[in-house]
Amino acid sequence: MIHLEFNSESENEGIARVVTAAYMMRFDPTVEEMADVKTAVSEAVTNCIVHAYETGEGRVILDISHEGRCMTITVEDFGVGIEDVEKAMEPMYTTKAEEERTGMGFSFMEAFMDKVEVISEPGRGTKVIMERTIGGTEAFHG
Amino acid sequence: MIHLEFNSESENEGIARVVTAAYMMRFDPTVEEMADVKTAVSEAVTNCIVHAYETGEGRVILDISHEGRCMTITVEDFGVGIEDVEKAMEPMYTTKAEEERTGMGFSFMEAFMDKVEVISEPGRGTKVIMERTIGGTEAFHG
Amino acid sequence: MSTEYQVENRTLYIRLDGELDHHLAKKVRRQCEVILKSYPIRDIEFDFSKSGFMDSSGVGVILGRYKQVQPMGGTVSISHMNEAVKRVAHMAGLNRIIKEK
Amino acid sequence: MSTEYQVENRTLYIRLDGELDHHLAKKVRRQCEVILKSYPIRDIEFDFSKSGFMDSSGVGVILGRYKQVQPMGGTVSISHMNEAVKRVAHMAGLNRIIKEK
Ligand SMILES: Nc1ncnc2c1ncn2[C@@H]1O[C@H](COP(=O)(O)OP(=O)(O)O)[C@@H](O)[C@H]1O
Ligand SMILES: Nc1ncnc2c1ncn2[C@@H]1O[C@H](COP(=O)(O)OP(=O)(O)O)[C@@H](O)[C@H]1O
Repeated sequence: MIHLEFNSESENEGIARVVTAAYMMRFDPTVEEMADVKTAVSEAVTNCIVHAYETGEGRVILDISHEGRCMTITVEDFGVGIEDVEKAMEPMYTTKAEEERTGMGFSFMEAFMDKVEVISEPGRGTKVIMERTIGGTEAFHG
Repeated sequence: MIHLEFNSESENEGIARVVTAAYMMRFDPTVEEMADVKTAVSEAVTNCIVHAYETGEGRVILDISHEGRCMTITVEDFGVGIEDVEKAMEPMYTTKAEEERTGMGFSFMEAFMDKVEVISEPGRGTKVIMERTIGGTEAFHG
Repeated sequence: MSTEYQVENRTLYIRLDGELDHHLAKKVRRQCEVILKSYPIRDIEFDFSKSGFMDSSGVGVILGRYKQVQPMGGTVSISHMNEAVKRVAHMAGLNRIIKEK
Repeated sequence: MSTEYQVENRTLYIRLDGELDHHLAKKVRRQCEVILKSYPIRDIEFDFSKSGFMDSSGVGVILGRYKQVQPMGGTVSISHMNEAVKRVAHMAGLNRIIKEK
């Protein structure tokens, strides 16, 4: 179980991915599994930086743990929150088209992870809980 | 400023180094600077895992921040602590020779960092605060 | 690590260095703005030889450039994608509007 | 990623895969114990081709193997060190007792 806290600066997106990748090494993941999980984490963390703290800076938390081969990854912020989570998760829905956001963030998280849960409260923040079971390269051998 | 917390398992030593390396990228460090700081962090974190929590597991904290080009790195545990810090920092001094410890950990930290401060209280834990100014590859050009 | 921008005739070549996330996307967008103001660029080519990662923010910056040059008959192409980048590009439907090299 | 152990005549070749820290050092020590019990090893060679990092725990495992084979006239050598590994090895004085290849 590891816990990473950082400021909502875009420089830290890479750090979040690198921590995720390093944590995953214990599962001997395939190249594809590694890319999937890194992408999902990147989407969730970027959302905290782009959407949660529009004015000024805030803290972002990344928690990674596992039970057997199932990883649980939680990304949390204490920013503006999401009014309508269901709508926010619709493909192509974005509130920041002018910043060249695509509205694909949540879709990618759902495509790349086994399970994605979003808990949000306007004015209090957002928590994204994702799960993924890593077969690893072992899956190819046995 | 980033804050990383993890269990005192040797698997996490690599994660601590990788986070450090990712954080340092913003300074465009030389290969040597990168190796220096990674080694110092590795020594401090390994000490928490090897010495602080002999019986069972505990938490280890890595904090990294910077002001300008000066990095401050703090490694903290809540384990057994050190009775005599001055003696512990002597070159080749180790309480675990039987585990093939060399007693070079603190010497390496001091060799690779500009400043190393150790605060410890028996039964409460140990905190190692290290500083290093990163010239970066810019130093070669200008 | 730094992304290279090269103008040749009316084509802008962007050789990405590092993972194309929101952090790098911001830089690329900013740099493109400057270049597109100064040169009569029609086509843009993103070269992923030195980049093995792209997320939806990366897709956003590529789509954004496409929207910029397409009205003037320009094209956007992507070269040297690894499997991971290709997968994200395809999931985002980039292949429908952008040439792969 | 896995370190390879190869016995040839009376030499044990250890091709490290990954950074030689306390985590990998524990594994190497354990594996060496098993091999030294089963084969009449005299010399040990650590190959750093696929390892670019060593800290004092790495020094410890190399010194430990030296102490094991030295009484029987054996030697320990290290090959393919990069600059960072070489620097740590020299700071620890390994070069005084160990051959560099
Ligand atoms: N952490 C967050 N805090 C506040 N709002 C968010 C957060 N994450 C997502 N949202 C909202 O959900 C919308 C959809 O998110 P997403 O699918 O990732 O697309 P995009 O980031 O491209 O807008 C965002 O435009 C934003 O309004
Ligand atoms: N975090 C810590 N908690 C408790 N004791 C420590 C800690 N760090 C260092 N020590 C003590 O200081 C001694 C010297 O440490 P060091 O120079 O790193 O050498 P080594 O780890 O090889 O023993 C250790 O043997 C141990 O007794």
